[in-house]
Amino acid sequence: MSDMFKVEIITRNSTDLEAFKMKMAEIGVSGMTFSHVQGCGLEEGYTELYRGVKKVQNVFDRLKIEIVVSSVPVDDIIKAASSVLHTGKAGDGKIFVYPVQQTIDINTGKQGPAAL
Amino acid sequence: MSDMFKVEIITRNSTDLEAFKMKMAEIGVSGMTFSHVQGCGLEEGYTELYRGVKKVQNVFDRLKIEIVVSSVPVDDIIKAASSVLHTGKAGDGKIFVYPVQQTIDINTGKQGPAAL
Amino acid sequence: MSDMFKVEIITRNSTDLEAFKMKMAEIGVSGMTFSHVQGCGLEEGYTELYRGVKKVQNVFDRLKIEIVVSSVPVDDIIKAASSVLHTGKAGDGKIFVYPVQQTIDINTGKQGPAAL
Amino acid sequence: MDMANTVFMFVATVLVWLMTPALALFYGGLVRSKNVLSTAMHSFTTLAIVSIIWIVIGFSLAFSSGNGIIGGLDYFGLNNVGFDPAEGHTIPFNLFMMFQMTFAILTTAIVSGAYAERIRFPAFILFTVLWVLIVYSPLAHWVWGGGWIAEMGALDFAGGNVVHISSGLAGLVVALVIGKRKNAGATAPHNLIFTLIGGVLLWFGWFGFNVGSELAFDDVAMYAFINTNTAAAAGVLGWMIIEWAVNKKPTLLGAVSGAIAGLVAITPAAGFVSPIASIPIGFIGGIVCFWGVGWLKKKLGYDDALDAFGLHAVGGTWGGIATGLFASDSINAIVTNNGLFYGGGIDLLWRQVVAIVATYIFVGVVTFILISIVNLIFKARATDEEEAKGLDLTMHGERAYQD
Amino acid sequence: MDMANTVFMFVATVLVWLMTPALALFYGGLVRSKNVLSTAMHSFTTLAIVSIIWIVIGFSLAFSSGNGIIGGLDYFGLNNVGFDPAEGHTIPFNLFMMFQMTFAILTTAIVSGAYAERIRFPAFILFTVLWVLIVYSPLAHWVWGGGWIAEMGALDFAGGNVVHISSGLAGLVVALVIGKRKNAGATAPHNLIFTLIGGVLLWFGWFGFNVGSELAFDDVAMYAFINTNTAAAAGVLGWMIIEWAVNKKPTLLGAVSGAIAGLVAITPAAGFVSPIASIPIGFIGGIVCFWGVGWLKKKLGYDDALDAFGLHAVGGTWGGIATGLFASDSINAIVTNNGLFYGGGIDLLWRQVVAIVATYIFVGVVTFILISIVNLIFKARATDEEEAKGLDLTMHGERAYQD
Amino acid sequence: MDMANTVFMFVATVLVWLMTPALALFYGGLVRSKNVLSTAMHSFTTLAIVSIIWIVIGFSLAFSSGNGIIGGLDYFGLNNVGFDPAEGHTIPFNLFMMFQMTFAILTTAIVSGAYAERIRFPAFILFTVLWVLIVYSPLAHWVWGGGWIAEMGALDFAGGNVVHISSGLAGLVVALVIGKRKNAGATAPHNLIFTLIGGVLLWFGWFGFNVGSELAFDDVAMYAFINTNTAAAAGVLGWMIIEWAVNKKPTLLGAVSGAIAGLVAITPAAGFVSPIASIPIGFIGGIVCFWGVGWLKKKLGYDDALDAFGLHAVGGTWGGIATGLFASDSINAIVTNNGLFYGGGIDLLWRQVVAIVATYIFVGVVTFILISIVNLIFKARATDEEEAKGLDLTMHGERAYQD
Ligand SMILES: Nc1ncnc2c1ncn2[C@@H]1O[C@H](COP(=O)(O)OP(=O)(O)O)[C@@H](O)[C@H]1O
Ligand SMILES: Nc1ncnc2c1ncn2[C@@H]1O[C@H](COP(=O)(O)OP(=O)(O)O)[C@@H](O)[C@H]1O
Ligand SMILES: Nc1ncnc2c1ncn2[C@@H]1O[C@H](COP(=O)(O)OP(=O)(O)O)[C@@H](O)[C@H]1O
Repeated sequence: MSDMFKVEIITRNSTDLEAFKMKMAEIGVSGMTFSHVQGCGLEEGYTELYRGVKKVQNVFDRLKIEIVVSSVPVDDIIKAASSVLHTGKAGDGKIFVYPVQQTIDINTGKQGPAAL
Repeated sequence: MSDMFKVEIITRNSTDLEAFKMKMAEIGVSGMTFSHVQGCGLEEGYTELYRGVKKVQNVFDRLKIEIVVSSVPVDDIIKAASSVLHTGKAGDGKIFVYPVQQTIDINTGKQGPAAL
Repeated sequence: MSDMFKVEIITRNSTDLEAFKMKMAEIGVSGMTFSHVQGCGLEEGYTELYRGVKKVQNVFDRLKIEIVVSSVPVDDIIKAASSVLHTGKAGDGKIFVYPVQQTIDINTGKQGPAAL
Repeated sequence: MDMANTVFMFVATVLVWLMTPALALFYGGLVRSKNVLSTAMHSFTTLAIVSIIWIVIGFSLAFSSGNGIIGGLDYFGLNNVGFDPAEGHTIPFNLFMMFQMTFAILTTAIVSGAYAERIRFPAFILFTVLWVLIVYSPLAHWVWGGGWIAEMGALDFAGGNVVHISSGLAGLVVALVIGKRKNAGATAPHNLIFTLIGGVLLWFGWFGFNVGSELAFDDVAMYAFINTNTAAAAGVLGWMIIEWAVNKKPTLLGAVSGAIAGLVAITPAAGFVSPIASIPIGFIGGIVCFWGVGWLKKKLGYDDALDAFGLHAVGGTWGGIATGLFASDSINAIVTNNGLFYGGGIDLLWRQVVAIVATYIFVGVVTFILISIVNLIFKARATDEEEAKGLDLTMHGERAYQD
Repeated sequence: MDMANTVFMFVATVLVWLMTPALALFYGGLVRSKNVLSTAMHSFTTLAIVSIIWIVIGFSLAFSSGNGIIGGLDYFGLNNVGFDPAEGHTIPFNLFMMFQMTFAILTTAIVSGAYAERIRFPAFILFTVLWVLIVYSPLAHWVWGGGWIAEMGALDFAGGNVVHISSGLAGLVVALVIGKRKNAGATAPHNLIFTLIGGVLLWFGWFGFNVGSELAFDDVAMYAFINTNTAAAAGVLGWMIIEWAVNKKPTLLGAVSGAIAGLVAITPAAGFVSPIASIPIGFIGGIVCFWGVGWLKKKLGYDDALDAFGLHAVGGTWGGIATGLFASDSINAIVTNNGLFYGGGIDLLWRQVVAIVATYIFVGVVTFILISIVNLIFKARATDEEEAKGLDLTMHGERAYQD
Repeated sequence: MDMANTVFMFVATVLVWLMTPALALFYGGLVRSKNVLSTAMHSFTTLAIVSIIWIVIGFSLAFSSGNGIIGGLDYFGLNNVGFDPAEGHTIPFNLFMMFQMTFAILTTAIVSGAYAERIRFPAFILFTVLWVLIVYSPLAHWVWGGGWIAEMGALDFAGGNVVHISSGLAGLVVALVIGKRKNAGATAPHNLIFTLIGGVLLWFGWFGFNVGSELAFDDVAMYAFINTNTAAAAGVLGWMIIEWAVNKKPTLLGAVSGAIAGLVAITPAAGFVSPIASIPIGFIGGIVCFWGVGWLKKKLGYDDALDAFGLHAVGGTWGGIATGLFASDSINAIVTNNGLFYGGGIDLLWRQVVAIVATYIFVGVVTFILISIVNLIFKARATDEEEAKGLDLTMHGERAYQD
């Protein structure tokens, strides 16, 4: 049970999802979850103007990808993800890895790594 | 402190939220957080067509439910949630459990399990 | 690696983001992620009416803020966040702290605390 | 032929034409986002289908002489429908045909509000084709085509019976037959701004609907114009005030619904009553429809999703009665028997009630038969899964909103 | 009576009618999503309220003879307002009444842009009722009802003073009295497409507004038609170019605002100037309004939320002055004294300035008194919590958008 | 001068005017949300730019006598363009000028659908200015200004060649020159309700477009009115049925596209064919355009983003041919040579084909030269980063939707 992890990737929201999913499927990832988030980090902001009202935007639309894995080594995912997402410009994003205690598949009732 | 957990449920977004909340209230859960996410897993995709442009959809709208608990045994939640959400079809979703280090209630300043 | 944490704050969505970011910048937080979530907790619900159809709303729009840190002590963040977000009314929100296993910066490839 | 009247009727026709797309928006905003395309499709497809049916045969069934019950085939395929005015008209006969087409389209589209969010598309199409031919055309014949209601002396200026009672009641019947939506009590409009756009375009188009029903721009048309706007405004106030009193908050949806209620109420009366009379007609229209969509619907427990019955049949019924109360020969010389409040006794009121009851019975019975037949051919009701996923995806393979 | 003119004025009237719903969208798109219903309600409710007030008493106060300051009660409840044309008119008098109604509605609705996102609904209603009676009706009387501004010989073709300066300034006064929104400097329009829809429908309706102000379709009406479109187009270009130069990017909001600026600027001049003259009028209109909503507003520090002042009062003032510069008797024989650039000296210009100044003083003072009174009866300003949660939920118990 | 016709043409003109804003919505809904403002800007700015160009010089180039290829400068700055009707007309000449202006605007705006989501704004502006002067004005001259196509005896009632083929083909050429969008195959409309609103307003405005092209309200105008609505309805059914058969689901986008297809197809034929003939014209219009946007586009591999070619050029070509098949002198005495199906042999059909081919060649070649020149002056294609971030932010510094 201690060998399950959540890999959380926060990256550009213009990422080509299809390519990303393909890459993940290659290394055996079966499921993942996406959410639209907003982030601020190192990428520089810009200004929007609405009838003279300046709105400084340093919060960007980002894509969050969550993948819980056990059998697939976390490092493989990191490597694969980095290779797809790396552009070398500010805004490429971050990967965070968290420990996962337990996993259950609601449909089958399976628990632990088997549920993934 | 080591006895707090986050139970994260990713399920159909057509879930009857009222029923779910009721069930949780029964077993003593006082708060929870919902978000709209998208996921891909085992459920099969389908095709949308816009003026001849095929858009294969294998990413589905999902509901993510997060519940941080300590006193309520995690197993109770899992059982309760499974009972409400199980339909026996692909797409029922997954439950992930994470360890939580600390909890603070901003309003009262209470910490740890007492903050829940 | 064991000294990285994610601080997750769930608070009112009318929070003044600029003020919050300023405060965080002061104590050295370099990046953070926001998402729009919905939550139910202690704050009381209200009723909406659409042509006689009652819709009881006890789920509120909330803002989730996620900050992964290592060098900045988690307590500083909690203190700073509480000071900005505290109003003393139900709905101020909660802070949850999670352990983080690993962090990678996709752009530079840096790992661990250095990636933050 | 009067060319100024002709140009006026062209304007009136395109204004009424716009009401059906407006309805697509009005209804579309009221459903959940997963059903907005399906709901809009109901109005939009009705526009296409009835446009064709009308020139092929519908107009003939409604307006060629035939007998007291239904017209004949004299105008089949627009045969004998030319530029020369009909007797007593001052506008081209084929323009009259187009004006009437827009009524047929709109009426048929209104029905679809009742069964939104749960009907299957093939059943919808078949029902629409049958209903416009077998319910609408005869009814139009009775009132406007020289049929028995016209003979009887009941008054219906712009279609309280033909358009509003008939569509609202038909909606209710279909809603009863195909049953409630799952979760009907927990739905909320997904985009009230679309509903607002639709609502104001309906009001806008109603100027063509009511004023154009005079078929000429004369003093009666001007009364109809003033009354239409006044009753709509009074309907807004009526609904808003009662809602404020009962529910503690005046809503935008209520205000827009009140406008529609006022407009429905004035429809049969528009060219027969004074502007001052149109204030209570609209105001009470707002109140009775508030009662119709709130109390009555809850009490009887049917799921008329977008309140076709609560707005159109309830408001149209009140409007028909109000005509029997407020009609006055000082407004329109066609009124041979003043309304109750204008010294004419209950004579007119009585005829109004007979016309209304006849419409209820005819439309109720025939619509029930039609939807039952449709239900045998295509299953009308969406499956649970289709309903849960939404009709946009399951019937049309599209989603309305994306990044 | 001229029937072609009558049909034309019916069209013009419904076009102007549409401008108030258009304003609901134009304004609604510009606020945050939590206030869109509240903002739309301001325009929509004004439509309902003023429609009733106008036929009961407003029209009488503005247009019955009375004295130089205010009309009398001859037309109370539409008494004496029939189908027969007024002296010098070729259209039904009650159609003229309806046409004028749409102006009263629109003007009153424009005001609401200034205090959006923070006014309480009951205060809004009371203010609206008072303002249309005590500010708008007298002002309309002065200019169009035979009052002193008309007497003095100032020119205002379609309502630069009556409609735009008066509403813009009134908005500014109310905005000053009820104070700034929290966070006023960090808001952004929640849906610019709604603003676009509203903006183009305003432009569309303005064809009725300006062209219809001739009350007949003649050569002056044609000038008004061409000038209206030309000035709007020039306003788009003016705003876009200055914005591009100053802010480095031309925005859609700027382009739409420029159209409105050009339209406001041409309003008082539409039937008095040549199409070629309408290019600089519109173009400069775009530029001065860009300056009004950008520089002036920031400098003076008021929170005119949706720029009622910056667009309508600033643009209207420029338009009034421009009329004194460009008016020419070769366009309209009514011009007895050409504008400065057409060899008429500063005579006309001077009268224009007097009319404008008088409007500023009258509207400024009376509006200040009215809103102060309203504020005593109902607290006008929303509480901090109401403002934070949004007026849609707290005033109307609804949300505009859901799943 | 006929005042009823004049009022009618004012109505027609404002209806056609509305089509360009409608196009902004129709197109705006079809792109991704990050490009909606940019896409709407294309139509909206075209409205402003062409409005000014037209009164300064465009109208003169198209309609003053000149030679068979292009007009002269007689009408420069609206010189000699007054209220008096032109020979053979019954409406003011400057109203005719305004009516034609709306055509020039719309045609130029349609082009922009092809290169949406990837053109840089300065290049767009320069291209628009050049195109309306160098492609549209001469072409309008050929067909309506007394040029060689009119001489030759080809029929084009409301602008199949001038408006639809020319804009659609120009779009294709520009799309080919600036290349495909990244990810073109994975885009989906971000808001189909905006597309629906735009689509129905296009249909609505088309009543002004086709009926107004008669320049008077007579029996031919009535045919055009009936045919316009009928063909649109038939187009809906045609597209829906073929789509249902081929793709298994009938979509709302398909239904709306079918309406446009039917309308494009009937445009050149509207005043020459019978209502019954307009059914196959519209129905087949729906089918060929379905084929155009589905099969043809995929086959040839160009990225005509919003199907300017697939709808307007394909539909317009079919409409031109259909005119050669169905035109009949029993509908319009102007038809000297009946269509193939009405006993006139292939004579008319042949002329139709010549006119179409000439239009293709002229528009194709000149547009190619123009966009190539523009590309030398300003880079037309957005950079990869601009495209990825979206044109709204990178060209206009705004976002359409916020909280
Ligand atoms: N310390 C952090 N905690 C939480 N989220 C973060 C943190 N740092 C960055 N992020 C998220 O990652 C996104 C990408 O970070 P950014 O600094 O812009 O990219 P990069 O570092 O690759 O240039 C940010 O927009 C933010 O959402
Ligand atoms: N390994 C995973 N990591 C993260 N999220 C996952 C993972 N597997 C599944 N999910 C999420 O759970 C949702 C439901 O999974 P799915 O496989 O469709 O359901 P089921 O397995 O019950 O049929 C997915 O749409 C996805 O959002
Ligand atoms: N046990 C919990 N698990 C997950 N989220 C929670 C939990 N308790 C509260 N929340 C989230 O925090 C938000 C604020 O909680 P609430 O009880 O309303 O505030 P407070 O306790 O400060 O009055 C809730 O809306 C919910 O989203």
